Parts: sequence; C-alpha cells; structure tokens
Amino acid sequence: MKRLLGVALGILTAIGGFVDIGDLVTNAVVGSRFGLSLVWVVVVGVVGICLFASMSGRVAAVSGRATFEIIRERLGPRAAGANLAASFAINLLTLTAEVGGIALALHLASSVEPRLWIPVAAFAVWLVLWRVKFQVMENVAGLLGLLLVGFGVALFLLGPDWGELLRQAVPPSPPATEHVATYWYYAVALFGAAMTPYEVFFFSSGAVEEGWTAKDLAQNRVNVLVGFPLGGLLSVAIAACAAVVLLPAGIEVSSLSQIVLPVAEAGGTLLLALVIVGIVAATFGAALETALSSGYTLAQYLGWSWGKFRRPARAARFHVTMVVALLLAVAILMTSVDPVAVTEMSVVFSAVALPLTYVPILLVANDPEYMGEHVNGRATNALGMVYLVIVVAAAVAAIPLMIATGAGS
Amino acid sequence: MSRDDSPPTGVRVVDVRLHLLSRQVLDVDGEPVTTVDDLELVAADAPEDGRRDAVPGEPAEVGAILTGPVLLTRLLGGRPPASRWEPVPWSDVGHVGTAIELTVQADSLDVHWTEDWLREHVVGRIPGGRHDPEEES
Amino acid sequence: MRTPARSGTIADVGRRARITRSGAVLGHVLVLAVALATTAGCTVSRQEPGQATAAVADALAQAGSAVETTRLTVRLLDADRVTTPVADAAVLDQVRVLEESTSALTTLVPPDDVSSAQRDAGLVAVADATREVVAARAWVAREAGGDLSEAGAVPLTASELQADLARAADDLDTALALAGGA
Amino acid sequence: MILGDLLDARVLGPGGENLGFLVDVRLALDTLPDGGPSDRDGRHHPGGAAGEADPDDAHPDDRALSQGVRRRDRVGRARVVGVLVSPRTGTSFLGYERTDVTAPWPVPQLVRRRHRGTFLVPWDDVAAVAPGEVRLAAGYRREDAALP
Repeated sequence: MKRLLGVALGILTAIGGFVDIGDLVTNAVVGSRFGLSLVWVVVVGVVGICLFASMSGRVAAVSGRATFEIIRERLGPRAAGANLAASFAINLLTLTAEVGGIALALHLASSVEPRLWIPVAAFAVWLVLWRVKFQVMENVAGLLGLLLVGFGVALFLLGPDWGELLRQAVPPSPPATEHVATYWYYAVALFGAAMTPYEVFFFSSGAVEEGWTAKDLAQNRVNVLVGFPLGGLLSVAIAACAAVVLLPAGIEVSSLSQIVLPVAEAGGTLLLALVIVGIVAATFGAALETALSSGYTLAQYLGWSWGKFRRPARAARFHVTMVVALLLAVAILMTSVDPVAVTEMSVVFSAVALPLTYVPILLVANDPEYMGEHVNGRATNALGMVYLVIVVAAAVAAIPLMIATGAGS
Repeated sequence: MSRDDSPPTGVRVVDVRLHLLSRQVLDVDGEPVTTVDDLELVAADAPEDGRRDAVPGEPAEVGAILTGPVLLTRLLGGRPPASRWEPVPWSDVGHVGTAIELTVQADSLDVHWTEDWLREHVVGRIPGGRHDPEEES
Repeated sequence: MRTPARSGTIADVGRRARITRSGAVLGHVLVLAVALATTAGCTVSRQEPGQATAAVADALAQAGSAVETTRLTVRLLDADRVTTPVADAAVLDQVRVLEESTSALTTLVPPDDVSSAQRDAGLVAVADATREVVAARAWVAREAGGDLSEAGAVPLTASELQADLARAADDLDTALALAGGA
Repeated sequence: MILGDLLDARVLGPGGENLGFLVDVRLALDTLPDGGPSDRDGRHHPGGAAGEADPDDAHPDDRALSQGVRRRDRVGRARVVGVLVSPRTGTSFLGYERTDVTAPWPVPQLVRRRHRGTFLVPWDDVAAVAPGEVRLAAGYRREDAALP
C-alpha cells in the first residue's frame, strides 16, 4: 500500500513537474494562432523526453556519473567547455523565464507590479534551495502544479466542438493566414519546450545523489513513462483552451493574463484562482530545477562537490553558483524585459542546445565501460537514432527560422 | 610515497584520454575533489626522494594528477609553470572506475582552496549554511 | 629530460595548428548557419516590395487582438467570472500591446503613397482603439472598487463599453482590409 | 612532462615525415589485491544521506546500481606503455577504433572508418618530445591499437 502510494506520488509530481512556463506560454501561443494543428509536435516531444529522461536516468544510476560529468569525459575539456558555456547560458535564460513567470503569476493573483515580485520570487527560490528538505519541495511544487489540470477541466466545461478540434489536429491543418515558416518556427519552439535539457541535468543528478537502486530505477521509469505523457496531455489542454476561446476571437497570446482567460470563461473565479496557484507552483518548481541545474552543470564540469543533500557549506561553490545564477536572472528581468518574450526565446534556444546533451548520453548509454549489462537495447537505439535526427534537425533549423520569421511575429 | 607494497596481481591497460582524463576524482569518503585535468609523467623506478621528469623512450609512469590552471591552459593553449600545478600524487589513488577514488581525504590535499575560501568567508557565514538539509530543523 | 628549449618555433607551429583546426570547425558552423539563414530568409514575404503594407497589417492585427482581449475581459468581469486583478492585468497588458502597435506604425517610413495612406488609416484606428481600451481599464478599476466615479470619460455600463470596443474593433478591421490583411 | 604536451601533438617519423597526430597515451595499471589497507567498505555514493548503510549482504535490488562499474580494481603504479597515433585527429576521444562497441549504429562504424590506420607506438620508440611535436626513433614499431 505504501509502495503504491509512493508510485502514485511519483507519477503525480511528474505530471505537475512537466509543465513549466515554457510549455504554458508556447502551448497557449500556438493554440491561439494555429489551433491544434501542432499537437503532433507535443506528441513527438513527449515521446522524446520520455526516451531521453529514462536513458539519462539509467546512465546516471548505473555509471554513477551525472550528465555533465559524462559530457566532460566524452568530449574532453575544450568541446565540453563550449558545451558548458552554451548549456549554462540557455539554462540561465530558462531560469530567468521561470522567475519572471512566478512574478507574472503572482501579479495576476495580487495586482502588485511584477517588478516588485521578481526579487521576492528569486529570494524565495534561494531560501528553498538553501533550507528546505528536497523531497518536500519537490512534492509540494509537483502536487500544487497539478492544479493546472484546471485547463483540462476548463476545456470540458467549454464544451467545444470535439470533431472540429480533431480536424485541426489530424491531419495537421494550419490556418491559411499563417506563413509556413512561422508554422515550423513554432513547431521547433514547442519541441524545445517539451524537451528542455534542464530536466535531464536535474533528473540524472538526482539519480547519482540518491544512489538509485534497480528498484528506484524501475519506479522512476514508471514515473516518467506515465507522468510525462499525462503532463503532455495537460500541455494539449492548454493549447486547446486557447484554440477554442482565443483563436476564433482573433486573439494572439502575448501575455500570461490572456492564457488564463479561457479558464475564467469556463470555470469562473474559483477555477481561475486554482489555475493561478497551479501556475505559481509549476513555475516555482521549474525555477528550483533550473537553478539547481546551473549549479550541477558547472560543478560537474569542474569536479566540484555538488548536491542538494549536502550541507551548503560542504558544497560551497555549488551554492554560490546558484546564487549568482539567480542574481543574474533578477538583473535580466529588472531591465524590464518582457518575461513572456524571454520564455519564447528560451524554448527556441533549448531546441538549439538539445543535441549537446542528447548525443553524449546516447553514446554513453551504449558504452559497456559505463553501463555494464545495462547498455541500450536494440529498440531503444532505433528510437534513439530517430530522435538523434529529429533533435539535430530542430537544432539546425531553429535559428534560421527565428531570423526568417522575426521570432514568429 | 605511501603506496602499500602488496605485489600487483595483474595489469590493466587503459588509454589516458579514454579512461582517465576529465574523470571525476572522489576522496576516500566519496566527496568530489576535482576532475583529472592533466597528468604529470615522471621517470619510473626513480629513487623516492629525487623524482625525475619523464624522458622519452625510457620507462615512465604517472606521478600525479594535475588540476587547476592546467585546465585553462589545456583550453587555451600554452602551459602553466610547474609551480602553479595543483598536484594529487598518484600514490594517493585507490581505485580507477568510472571515477578515480583516492585513499585520502579531500581536506588533506591543497587543491581545494576556492572551496575552502568560499566555505569560510561566504557560505558558512550565511544563516543555515551549515545546516543539513535532510534533517528536520 | 630533453626538454625542448622554448625556442618558439616548434611550439608556435603546434599551437597554431591546433588553433587553426578549432577555428576551421567554427568557420564551417558559421558558414552553414549563415547559408541556412539566407536561404530561409528568401522564402519569407517580408523581403518582397509590399514590406511596408505587411508591417501595417501586422501592427493592425496586433491591435485587433488587443481589443478583442479587452472585450473578452470586460464580458467576463461583467459576468463575475474573472477576478479583478486578472482583469486589470489583462487590460494593462493590452495597453502595452497597443503602444507597440502605435510605435510600429509611427516608426514606419512608407515608401509610396499607397502604404502611406494605409499607415495613416491604421494610426487613426489604433489611436481610437487605445482610447477605448484605456477607458476599459478605468471601468475595470471602478468595478474593483477604485473611486473613479468622478472621472467623466469612464463609461457607466459594461454594455456601453462593449459597444465602444466593438466599434473600435470594426474600425481596425476596416483599416486592416485597406492594408490587404485578412 | 605533462600529458597536455603530448596530446594532439604532430607525430613525425625518424626522417621528419608526417605520420599524423598523437591521439592518446596508453598506460598499464598494476592491479592490487582488493581489500587491502587502503580499502574501505560502505562508501558508495557521493550523497552522504543515501550513502550510508547498504551492507554488502543486502538484497541486490537494494544496492545502488552504480556499484557494478564505479569501483573496479584497486590500482598501483601506472606505467606508460606507448602512444597512439592516428592519421587524423578530432573525434578520436570516442575511442571507437580501439574497442568493439557497435551501437548505436552507425556512429561507431563511421568514427572507426575515419580513424582507420590508428596504431600504437611503444614508448621505447619515442625519441623526442617538443611542444606540439613528437619524433619517433629510427626503426619504430607499429602495433595494433586495439585495447585488450
């Protein structure tokens, strides 16, 4: 019974932890402009993150080495250093987006200026990283993030024409008003939002720290394989809400306040309040993960001691890195840049950075020196190579598409 | 050198880049110490006190794991003066697997000064910095 | 050991060789990126002569989205389906969107008379829309209990406000049709 | 001498002819009997909290998976065996030309193809080392690069 509870808790936090500000914004923007014609990308992205996360978890658990240690070992100091610079910068961008997202969501809850919330949000993130037992923070953020199910509830309450939604999705039929390059730009962005690399740093580092056993590995595989697809379903619900309410009105999403209007329309103030709490929790959880990831990447590259189980004084450089990253994020936000714009940027660059982490993991997962008998099977490798092609194609296409479409405008 | 004198039971062949460079170094308690940024080669079978630099063509062995500024120069080219190397003597190495495990504690090595400095002057001074996150407060 | 005298030459050769190699890789990547960017850039309508007209249409579509968002927000607030902080934030965000539309139009340099006329019509419509959205924000503030009853420009009822917003939306549509937008 | 001086250096034959690049250095590690004085039990993870306990007789499901590969032999001296020379350099750090890993197809196959002709030169046959350049002795031997 207790075991079942553990599994359920794991799955629920995986669902709640799947959606972050990137998924939220990108899905709503896409829903309001392209209806459900990009749902296939969410499916591709979810299968990809399941594959990638479970592979990196297995590599970390079996080899005892986290993702960035492996990147350094396989690529050598120079190539891995370039990889580190890119990964750290993009992770910082994502952290900035998440902290901005917390501030925007708190603004919706309180009507106090987001600029005043930014330092408060960053401080709260730091305080939790500094003081709170990790299991507690992960579960609280994950379970409260589950309130985003409100988007799914809203979709049913809206009582849409399901046949029409299905027609938009299969076969994908983008509205004639949008340019084909814009369509593909958002396809890449949506893919980047679903497969954000920080989740992999986070996941693998956890596996090393906790010294996963075969049992832990099996349970985490279940969490990923069940939780992430359900999280993906949440993403689709967000897009569908926008497609049902905003698209027909000719509204293009450019702010967080627009994203929650369909929920208000469907469920009134109560559902709206629940969803806002969900957004705060989801972005807060993701801010914790990205802040930790900034410490993980640098510490693992340089061989510092790291980890959430250590007293801060036993991992001093790791904690200082996280503080610096948070301060940088606050500094960026204080230039009054639009957090939604930062978010859109971060998901596209996430797509650019994906091969940097994906390729080393795929290679090491096949190396018996690291993996012993746990090397990838044939089926995993076949899927792994398909995704290698997809990931590289998305990364190569991302920046040209961004330039060509003026970032999707 | 404090290597214990048990006779070798065999030989394992490894390639430096493949199996040693850039690997994580853990101390005897499993605490991360550093990564292997470079290795120093010395002449094999040299007298204990007068370690000589390796000579091409004559028996050579690994004298120490190097870290610190060596990384920067491996990235950018050039090489730091020997006084700036931060060496971990190879005789302190216990196991070589997916990580290099030492037989000594990290605190006994002097490759740790940035960590120590930050611990003493920054992190340790912030309230809660020495608090164990896994204990109830 | 026969340590090389640091006679420079050999060392420099080696180092240069290394730098050239990494430089060459970077060069390839850059060339590839630029090539892709230019080919992709050619396929997009922005590069064609109707650039100014397209920019006007974009700005008007943006403004239209802002007015529609405001209409939706006002309707939801009137029906008590949305909390006032969210409504206020939503309308405030739209004011910012309209500012962007306005500056997009004002900074545009129309190359010919046709696009100049389109731009002018757009500016008028966006200015009108901005006025109505600003009024909507005042109305939201009053609904929230802010004491703005003295402010003369604030519409008294939601339906009045809705009618004003609908007219502004129609004007934007007309201007958009003039600029060839859908 | 540090390894950084050797790696990626140009390798020249006794007559100054270009043979390629030094891609790696091969070592022979003495393995020592396990359980010696420097060996300690019960430290398997960097994470202090989860790292305790785990007695060796615990059920295999309850032991960290990483124990299988993390701790291999206890090692003694590390002698230099020789240097590996590849006609090209670059991706060799993946080492596929020296192992028999074949997955994920086709990456190892392609890398191996690129590094065809990689050979091992015994350390005895290395005549001189200068930064960026390694010269081999006359009559140097070319041996198979495969790892045993």
